[in-house]
Amino acid sequence: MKKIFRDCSISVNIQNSDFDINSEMDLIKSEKKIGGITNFIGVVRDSSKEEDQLLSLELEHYPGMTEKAIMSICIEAKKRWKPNYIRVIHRIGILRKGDNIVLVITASAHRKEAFKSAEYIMDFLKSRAPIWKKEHFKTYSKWVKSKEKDELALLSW
Amino acid sequence: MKKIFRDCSISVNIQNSDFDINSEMDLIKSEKKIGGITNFIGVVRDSSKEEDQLLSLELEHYPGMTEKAIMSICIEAKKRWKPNYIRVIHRIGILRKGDNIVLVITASAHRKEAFKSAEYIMDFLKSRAPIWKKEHFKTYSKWVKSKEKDELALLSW
Amino acid sequence: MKILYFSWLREKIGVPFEELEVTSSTVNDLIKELIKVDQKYALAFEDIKLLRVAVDQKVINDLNASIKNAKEIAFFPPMTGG
Amino acid sequence: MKILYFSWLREKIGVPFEELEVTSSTVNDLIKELIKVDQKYALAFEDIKLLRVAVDQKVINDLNASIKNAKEIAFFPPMTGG
Repeated sequence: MKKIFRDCSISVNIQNSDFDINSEMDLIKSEKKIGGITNFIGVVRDSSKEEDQLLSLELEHYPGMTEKAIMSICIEAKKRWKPNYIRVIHRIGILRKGDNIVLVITASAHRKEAFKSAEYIMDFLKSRAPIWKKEHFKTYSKWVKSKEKDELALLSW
Repeated sequence: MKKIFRDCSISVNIQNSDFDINSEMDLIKSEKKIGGITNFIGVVRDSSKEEDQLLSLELEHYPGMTEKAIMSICIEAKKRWKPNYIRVIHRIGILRKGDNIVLVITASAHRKEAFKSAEYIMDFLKSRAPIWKKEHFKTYSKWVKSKEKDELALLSW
Repeated sequence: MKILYFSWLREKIGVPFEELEVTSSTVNDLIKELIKVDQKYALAFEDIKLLRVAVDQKVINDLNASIKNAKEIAFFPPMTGG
Repeated sequence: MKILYFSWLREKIGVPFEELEVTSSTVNDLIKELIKVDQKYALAFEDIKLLRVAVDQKVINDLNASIKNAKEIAFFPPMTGG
């Protein structure tokens, strides 16, 4: 699923390892006609009411389908706003509080197209990418429940 | 205008020098309860129809007022969406194609507030921050004209 | 046919996937067929509102979707990516 | 009073700022007062639609705004930040 940037302006990776925002950005800035770059980084947040309860966040996914599903979301964003460049990296495996989970970078000549594409992709990743999160707290573990508002967010597009 | 992050969740800098996205991000990720970070980077784009005509982009500003105006925009964004953290760096001086112009980072527990804050701040920076751009092409120079659509964008907020 | 389970559905079934000879021709029939085999399927598929299904890696919205010629069927709860 | 000019207004006036003794009490009167002093102000302020004004670093929307007690007035075209 990793595509060479010159051949395809959409590139998606599912990986255990972390990503480096600066080097991802450098790839984009070498492109002509880029005026605005939006990026969104999702990080592991401790959702427990008391502090310091989260030991880890486990991300499970559906190998093969995940890449396809995310690619479809990106293609739809590309159709709608014609950004010059879309990059998605989604991490899986065991992560700790503050770790990066997901990176979405979109770039275009003007800011609006970059913002809309990134927001659209994030909204759809939430409930259309076959990924499931399990929170491991000090005293118990639980699968993260999907939120109704995430499903409603899709209706606005 | 540079504020210590621990004391104030809004920080604004106007500077000639470039910024490093990774180190700006590291500052934020040390904060608790951050789940989503949006950032927007504006870069110098060659707006000439033929390629490779832009020699440089000159940014002039109103020292003192610029910082105040951007701070007001950030305070309004903070009021509306309550992001945990807002960081704006706007460069001035002589820049080249592909150089960073502006960085807006917003962070919050959830993605929506981060996206909206960043988009709002960028929309207002365009026509409410006392900064003016002059493009130097190979054969001529011209001041960038304000765009009507930038003014209209403000009405949507 | 390869049948996959994810998240707490995987935990309830006890395996991430299994290869089964099935006779059903729709997702709905497959669910009924599995429930007859073992009680664990009945427990896993108990709340049908929380059940999502992909046929050959495409989410289907109607449990009457055909599974003829399908190579893999996946069962999972609503996704929580991003 | 300190009067500042930015962008092409600065280029037309020829200086980034100047200290002037002025008698006007509104922005509008100040513009008229300056135009009387030198032709370059008339040229710079020619297209009033493109003129933006800040009194003590606050943009004013009405050229009848008072400049009594103001320390600095800035003239500039529409901003193009971001």
